[in-house]
Formats: sequence, structure tokens, C-alpha cells
Amino acid sequence: MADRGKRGQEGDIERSPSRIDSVPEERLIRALMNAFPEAITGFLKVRNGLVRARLDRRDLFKACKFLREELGFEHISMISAVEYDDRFEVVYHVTSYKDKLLLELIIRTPKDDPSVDSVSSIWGGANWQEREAYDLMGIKFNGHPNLERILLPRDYQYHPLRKDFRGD
Amino acid sequence: MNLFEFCYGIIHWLVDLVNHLWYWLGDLLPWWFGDFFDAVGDFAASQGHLSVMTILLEVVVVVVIALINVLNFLWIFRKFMARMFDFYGPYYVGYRIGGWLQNLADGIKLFVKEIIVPAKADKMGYLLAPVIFVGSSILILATIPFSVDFGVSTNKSGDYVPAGALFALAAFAIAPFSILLAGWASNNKYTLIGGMRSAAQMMSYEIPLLMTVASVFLLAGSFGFVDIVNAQHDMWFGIPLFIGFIVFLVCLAAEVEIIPFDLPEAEAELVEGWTTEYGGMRFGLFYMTTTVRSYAGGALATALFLGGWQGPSLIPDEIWFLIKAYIVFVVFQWMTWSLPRVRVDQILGLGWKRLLPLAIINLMIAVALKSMGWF
Amino acid sequence: MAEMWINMGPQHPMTHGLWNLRVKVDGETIVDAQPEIGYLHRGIEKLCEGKSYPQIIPLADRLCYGSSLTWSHLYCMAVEDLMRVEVPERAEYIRVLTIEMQRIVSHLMWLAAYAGDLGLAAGFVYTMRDREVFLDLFQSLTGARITYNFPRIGGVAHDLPPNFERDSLRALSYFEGRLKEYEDMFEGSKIFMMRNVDVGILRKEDAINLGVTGPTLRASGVTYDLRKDVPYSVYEEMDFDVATHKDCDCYARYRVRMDEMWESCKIMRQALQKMPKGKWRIVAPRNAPVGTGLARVEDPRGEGVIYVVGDGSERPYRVKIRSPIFVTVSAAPKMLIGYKLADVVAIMGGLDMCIGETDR
Amino acid sequence: MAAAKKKDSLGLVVRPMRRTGSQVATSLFLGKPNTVLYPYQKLELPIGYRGKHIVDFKRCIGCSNCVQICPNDCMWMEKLEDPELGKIERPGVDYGRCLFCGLCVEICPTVAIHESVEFELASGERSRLKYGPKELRDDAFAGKVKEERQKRLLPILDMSKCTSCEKCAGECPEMCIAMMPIESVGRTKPEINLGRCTSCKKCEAVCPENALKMEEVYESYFEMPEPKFLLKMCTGCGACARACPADVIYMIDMPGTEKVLKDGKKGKPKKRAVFILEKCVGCGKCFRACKFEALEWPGVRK
Repeated sequence: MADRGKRGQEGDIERSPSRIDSVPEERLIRALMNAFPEAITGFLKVRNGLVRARLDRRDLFKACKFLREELGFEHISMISAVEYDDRFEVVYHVTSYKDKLLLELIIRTPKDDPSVDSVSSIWGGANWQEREAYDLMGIKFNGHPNLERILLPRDYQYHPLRKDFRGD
Repeated sequence: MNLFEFCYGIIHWLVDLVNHLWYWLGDLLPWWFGDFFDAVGDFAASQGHLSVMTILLEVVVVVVIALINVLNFLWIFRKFMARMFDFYGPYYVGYRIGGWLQNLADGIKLFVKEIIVPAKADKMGYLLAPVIFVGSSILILATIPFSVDFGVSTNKSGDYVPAGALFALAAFAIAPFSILLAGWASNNKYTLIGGMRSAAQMMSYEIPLLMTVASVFLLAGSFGFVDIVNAQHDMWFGIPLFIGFIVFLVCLAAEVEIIPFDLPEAEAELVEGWTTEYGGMRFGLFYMTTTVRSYAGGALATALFLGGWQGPSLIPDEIWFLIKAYIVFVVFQWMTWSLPRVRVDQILGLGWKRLLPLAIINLMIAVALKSMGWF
Repeated sequence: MAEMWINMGPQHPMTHGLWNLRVKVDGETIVDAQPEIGYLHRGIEKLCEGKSYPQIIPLADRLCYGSSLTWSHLYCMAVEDLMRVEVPERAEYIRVLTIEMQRIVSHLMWLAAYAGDLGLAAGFVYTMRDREVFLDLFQSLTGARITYNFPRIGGVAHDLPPNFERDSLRALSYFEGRLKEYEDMFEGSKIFMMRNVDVGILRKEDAINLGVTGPTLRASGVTYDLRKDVPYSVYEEMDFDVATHKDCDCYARYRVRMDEMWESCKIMRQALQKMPKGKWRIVAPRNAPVGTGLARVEDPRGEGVIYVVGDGSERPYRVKIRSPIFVTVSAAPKMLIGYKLADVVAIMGGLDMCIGETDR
Repeated sequence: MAAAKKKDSLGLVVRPMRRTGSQVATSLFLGKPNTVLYPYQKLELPIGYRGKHIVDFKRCIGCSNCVQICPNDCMWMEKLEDPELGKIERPGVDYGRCLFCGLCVEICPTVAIHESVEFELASGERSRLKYGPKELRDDAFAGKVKEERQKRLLPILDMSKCTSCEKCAGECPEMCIAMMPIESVGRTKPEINLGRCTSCKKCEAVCPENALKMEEVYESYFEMPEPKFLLKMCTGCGACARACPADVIYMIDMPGTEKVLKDGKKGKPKKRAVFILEKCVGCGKCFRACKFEALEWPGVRK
């Protein structure tokens, strides 16, 4: 992974005049910063082609619409939910086919109200992934067309990926 | 001596034997009772009764031989498939005869399986359908003679079942009805769709099939197998009626439901189609009957287009007939394993748009040949 | 016939696994479809939380029986990203070699199942037979035929056996000849083309919107292959083309997969040629640091992603697996509606279903 | 690509049949079918195939690392009485649960367990799938397995002979031996940096008491945990030393801790454990044997 990063940087130095604008990662960060100056925090270019950002959960839908329509992030790779001691994190990995970028959007939700806005009307591929996150982790997606259990039986009572779930 | 004479001899001898006892018994009894015995005995010895019994015996003999033949067919089918798919095929059961007994072993295994009737099935239809299917298929075998001397005939002169070919085709066409019945009675959506497909499929191939056969009848001037085969003494009908032969083979493949046209039991989408709910020996019977129909198809193609039992007299006529039927059967299997299945709308399109015009052209060729006086 | 719902599955020859496709048919025409999954849910993500990092590798193999090595490789990549482990170069080449071999094996199994679905029995048997050639290679390399447990965190388990290069070149030249025969056999068959062309059309914009990836996406005219666009491992050194097709139908998907097999042969040859000498494995740390690791690979079925969260112990805190087929199946109704019941097998077979990774 | 969408009528039947037909001809006349007649003919499996395990009892030290790495908990250690080897512990495998993943083979510090080419393990009863150590025993590996792991010659210390003369540290050309003081004993012991050792054998030659000996050690690909010793809690009972399968732990007298008995004589001194961690296989048996919480195991609480 790391040598990929090196290669990219060498290329950057060569076209230094308009350096920032020619680097897709920087362009993405700028565009997001301009559009959502308060909602998006914690930018990090993890490695070439992967940008990580934290996002306030109230602005998720707007930000995703912006990503899809203005920045050309056409593909949602993965929606994963992670439980921590004090919070849930919903992690969106969004891909741009054109810029070959992967954006990792991290949304925090409190433990007592694990809900975020559904993005399935923006990306059709998010539909089942949100259902899966609901099924296994119990995150509610507001505005989802059909938020039902997908992997487990309909009458199942637990969300098994939560840390307080015991197998028996 | 042909089969009729042979069977007639047996029946005659049997009736004589029984009648001796019978008359002796009648003599012991009072006169009015003895007269009745005499009347029955006379009836038993009458020409009509002997003929009917002879024909029944003939049917039994031919069908039994044909069914034993079917074991051969199954064996060839499995061995050929195995070689085509690069494995050994039946091997251990009947090791010295190339695994020939494997089918018997499978049959025994199927016999001992439990008979299950689905709870919500229509019992009458469910039980009747295999009877019709198997019965009508075996009926075909009875009508097809192996040679002039070996077949179901109605008198000593070898006058065979009149319109035997027509009868065989009619018996062939009963099966889709039983398939529809089985499909409906099983109370299962797959079987229902399978049955419906069978009916729809029959619509598309039955007409071209009969039209090609009509051209053969036209050239032979008869509906009987013996006349048709004899008419091919100089030239097989398959050569002048080449188009018809191809159409006939395609329609026959649809008739016996082998793979390009096995829509009613399309394994991939309909599980096992109309046979889904049948298990145990019923399934075994269906499996066997499918092979019987393949053989019957091969035999029909042989009799109608490939000159029947005619060939150099180095080997007996019956063997000639079987060899030809085997070859048609193997070609059928070959086609089965190397082609994908067509879709239901495609077979309808094929039947109506391609085969029917070809069959009409073929009929016109036959008419032309007949009117030119070449046949 | 009135409209009726048919459950194609969970036990059905079409499903290639355990799932249920509910289709509503009007006669033979499909008017609605609902895929239902979850019959094979084994809770692998939860299981991973109770096992140490090396113990998960054989578990990741079980995600997909068709391309198990891809998944264990993906898992190892994700953990290496988390642990910041550098893999020796020889190991990277061995990995590329084996995952391309795995791609061929997986595509061959798909081709076999596809041929079987369409009723082409000979196609089924021949492709399965020639798959054995590569399984034998795998067996000599890893010791197993299906679930290899071959990649390790920080390399691969074994070095190449002595005659591996010779054997694999021999297998490749044999296989390339066979592949030509398959193309002749499948595309030369008119009925096969009748069943495939203009069936199951998934337009480009639908494919992108529904998150479809892999050969299905490329068959809809999008040129996106993670091996080329976000090169991982040593794919940057390899010279290959991304197989795409513009027809958006079943035939296009078939064609893309066939072309990918050709490209995989090419990559395998290059990997064998460029294989450097050196170590094939390094000692990986036992405990992962606190943080996240992410890896994406081009699975034979699409984009596979694994996201690992480490908490400093010897066990992962959370493992999230993104299966390509999970998303692709959700796009199935788009492809199915309006076609005949018999097309279901062609369309769903063309997606190369693998329920092990879908349900996890 | 070239064959795409041919529009001739041959493709309907003839071309597909040509392909299968040639296969029939090949299979019938040119060779045998591709398959084998299984119960009578068997394929030859390559060495390195992952089948039934074989355990070399003489190599195995009973460390139970294989049991710990097993993802499915299908292995267990069984206590045995062997006429040759005495009281030993050896692993058994439950093939009803085994994945044949080979992790046990990889982690074994002495390469004593291997997977053989035997694969016919099916049985009608689940209980018969449990193979005890006696059924897995095979003391001759030669030719049956591929030994891929590298051996290294490393100087291994025998603490009972060491006199802390520090000659080895002075002799080592790579400067990889450091004399580390042992707490509250007043002695030092050589600690060897294995990463820098070149197996030059000079330390072995210079040692006056033959305490350093070159031994062949298999390289391990797993980072194993090492015990952390808390001197305060140690009572010197020696349970850990008895439990250790790799002779890592030596009990050493601590001078100055002798209790003065009533008659004025000095009693026996207290003992403490000393770890020669170069040999440690990371099995954790000492940790489990210690009843006084004098050992800590990374990440595990008792």
C-alpha cells in the first residue's frame, strides 16, 4: 500500500503549478469543505485514493446528494455499522468511478438513538446494505422504503452484531 | 414362420389342451350343463377367439422383447453419455458385461422406495397419469414390427395392424394429455407450468410432424408399417424427403421430450417439471418410459424414413431394424447432451415459423414425386 | 392462467446455493420478482470477533466456495492495512498468481453452472473437468482443492513447489486451447445465442445506480476494474486489458467473463515470468493496533471489501465484509421483469451467484 | 470474439455436436476416460496435501500450541503413559470438526505434527471420528511430508550450568549476547539477540561449563506471547518449571533469603524462576500452572 502512496506523490511534484486542483483527493476535500463547512470534520487523506471524513448525522442526506450529483460519486461500496462503548458509527464507503476515489464517511450516532437518514433514494445499491445494518446492528434508517430484516428471520428479536449479544 | 403362426400354434395347442379337459368334464355332468360346456369349448376353439388371443400373445411377446431392449437402450444411453462426458459410466454392477446390470439394480432400488402421494394432490388424477403415460407409450411398441415376420399381425399372411403407423402416432400423442393431467393433479406450481408447457409445445410440433408423416404415407400409399417399409425397397424415403426427415427428427425430439425441447421437465427452472411430485418407482417408470419413447421414436424414424429392416441379408432383418433404431437413438442422445434447451416462446416460433413451412414444402415435394410417378 | 407467485428456492436447481427468488408470473412472463436471502447466514462477522487474526483466515476461505482464495487474500490485505505490515515482493507475486488462478477456477465453475442451467450438459462436464487442472495445481501448492487457507498476514503460507512454474505453464497452454473450444462450442451453438442475446438487459445507468459491480457492471458498459483503476498488490506491474462489453445482456456478461479468463491467463504468465526471488512470508505481529484497515479487491464476482476495526488485542473488534453478490442480487428484479420464466435461469446464472458470501 | 454471433444454420445442431462427438471418439478410441475407478484406483496426492494428521511423538514436546491455534477447537491434549517416553501429553484430533486448515502444522515449534496424504476418514459414527494421539502417532516422517520451515542453529543456555562468567558475551563477534542481571540473585545471564545471531558457534566453544549449546530450532512465522514475571509474587514453588514443555524455566536460589532456623543454621534459600526466553514457544502452560499470580500473560487475565 505504502509504495503506491510514494508513487503518487512523485507524480504530484511534477505538476506542481496547479498542484492542489489536479489532485483529486485535495479537490474533493476542498469541495466538501466549501459546501459543508461545519458539518464535515476530521479530514484525512489516508492513502492515495482514500479520503476519510467525519460528518454530522443531520447533514448526511444533503452531503450524499451533493456527493452523488455534484462530485460524481456514483457508487456506494459499503455501509458498515460499528459499535463502540459510547456510540455507534455508520461508515459509508463511497466510490467515484471517474476520479477513482474512495471516500470514507464516518457518522456517529448516540447509543440511545441509533438512527441516520437513509441514502437509498440516492444510491439504489444502498437499499439492501442499510437493511443489513439494521438487521445486524439495529441502526434505524429514516426514510428507507422497506426497512425489514434481511438475513435473519422476520420475528428475530436481537441485533446480533451488538457487543451485548451473546450467542446463546 | 412368422410371429402370428408361432403364437397361433401356442394358443391353438393350449386351447386344445384345455378343451380336452373341458369336454371330459362336460361329459361327466348332466346333459344341459354339458351342452353349455360344449358351447363354451366350441367358442374357445373358434377362429375368432383364437385370433384375438393370438394377437394378445403377440403383443405381449413384442412388448417384452422391446422392454428388454430398453435395458439395452438405457445401457447404451449411459455408456454413451459417460464417454461423451469423459467418465466410465456403469461399471461395477455386471462387471463382465460392461455394467449392463446397473439399470436393473437401479430399478430394484426404486422398487423398494416408499410410495408417497402428496396430501393435497388430486389422488385420482395423480395415480391415473402415470398409468396413461406408461400405457400409451408401451402401446406404441406393440404396433411397430421388427420385420415382416416379427410383429403384431392379424393373420397368417402377415397382414399387419392396418394403419399401424397412424396408430403409433396417435398413441404417441396421448402422452401430453397425461402430462397435463399429472401436472395439474400434483397440485404444485412447477408441475402445473410443466403440464401447460407440454400442451403448448404439442400444439407447435404435432402439426409439422403429422404433415411430414403424411408425405411418407402419400409415397407409400398405405398407413401400414409393412407396406411403408416395402415401398422403400429401392430407396429410403429419407433421401428424397430429406427436408421432411429433418423436420420429422426435430419434431420427434420434441415429441419424446429430449433436451433441446424438454420444456415440460426443464430441470433448471422447473425443478423436474411435471414429474416433480412423483417419487420412487413412479419416477422410475417415467424414466424408463422416456427411454421407451426415445426408442419408439427411433423405431418410427427407422420404419418411416430409413428403410426399416431392409438391408443386405448378411444379418437378420430384425437386427437391421434394431441397429438403425439404435443409431437414431444415439444421434438423439448426442444431440441431447450437446445442445442447450430452447425457451417456450422459441419452440412455438420454431414450430410455426420454421417447421410448418418446411413440412409443407416437403409435402409438395412428395406430391410432385408421386405425380411424376417415381414412387 | 392468472398471475401467481412462484418460490424459486430455497431448494431449487437454479439457485446454486440457498436463497429464494419469488417471482410473480403471468403465464410464463415475469411481472414481479423478490429475491430473499438469509438462508445460509452463518454469522461470520460475529464469529470473527471471537477468533484471533490468523484463525480467521480459514474462516474467510469459507465465505465463498467458488473463489475462496480471493476472500482469504482480501482479509489478509485488510489486516495488513490495519497492522501496517509490508508484504515481501515474492509473496505479492505468488498472491497475484494464485488469485488469477482462482479467478479462472471461479469463472470456470460459473461457466459450468451456467451451461448446466441452460441445459447444455456437455458444457457443464467439460468445464468442470478442465477446472480440475487448476485444482491440481492448487493442490500441489497449498495442499487443498477448494478451501486453500493459503494467504497469511504478511505473505503466503508456502513457497512455490519445485515444478510449479513448469506445471502451471503447461496447464495454461492446455487451458487456452480448451478455452477456444468452449467459445466455439458455446457461441457456435445457435440455441445458446438465442437464449442469451437480448435477455436480462441492465442498462448502464441502472447498473451504476444499483451498485452492481464486477463483470456484471463491465457488461453494462462501465470500464471499472479495481485491478486497473485502484491497483493493489502488484497489479501495476501487469499488462492486461479490462474486459468490457456494451450489450448489457446475458451474452455480454458471458463474454466479459470469457475475456477475463483470457486476461487472467495473461496475468498468470507475467507473474510467473516476473516472479522475484526472496522471502515469501514475514512474521506478522500478534496484536493489531487500534484503528481501521480497509482493503478492496476485484473478486471474480465484483468488488469485495473488508473493513477491519482493531482494538489493540489479538482479536479484531469488528470485521465487515462487503460481498459483491449481496448488492448484485438486489438488482435482480430490474433485470428479470418482462422476461420469460425460462430466462430466470439465464439471468440469475449470468450473475454468478454465490450464497456463501452473500449471507455470510 | 471471432466466433461471436455466427449466423449460419450449422450452429443450430451440427457445430455443437461436432465438439461432443470428437470427445466421444477421443474417449473411446484414443484413450481412457478422465476419471479414475475410485475404490480400486486412487489418484496420487502430492506431498503437502492436507489430510489426516500424523504426530511424531519424539519430536512433540506437548506444548499444546496446536490446540490453542485451532480455529474450531477440534484438538485436545491427552495424557499418556509411554514405555519409552514416560508421562507425556500429546494432541488428538476430532475430525468431525476439523477444517484441515493446517494452522496446527504451521504453529508447531518443533514441527512434530503434520498432515499426511491420507484422506479416507469417513465414518458412520461421530464418535469414531475422534482420533486420539495413539491413532495419530507416526514417528517416521521421512518422505511423507514436506518440511518447509527453515532450521536455525542457535545457542541455547542451560541455566543450571551457567556460572555468569561473561566469556560468551566477550567472544560474540556480532555483539548479540548481552549479560543481563537477574534481579535479587546477584548474577547475570546471557541474553541472546536471535535476530543478529549468525550461528558462528564461538560462544559454544568458549563456554567453560558447556552451558551454551548450539541447538537446531525451527523458525516460526507466528509472533508468540511471552510470559511476564513478577518477582514479588513468586514463592519459588517450581510449578511453572515443571509445567514448561520446552525447558525454558529454571529455578534458581536467591542468596540472602535463607531463613535463619532456631538452631542458628541457615535454611534453604528461596528460589525464583528464571526464563530463557530464546526457547520459549509461547504456550502459556507456566501461566496456567502458577497459583500465585506471579506470571502475567499478555492480554489474558486468569
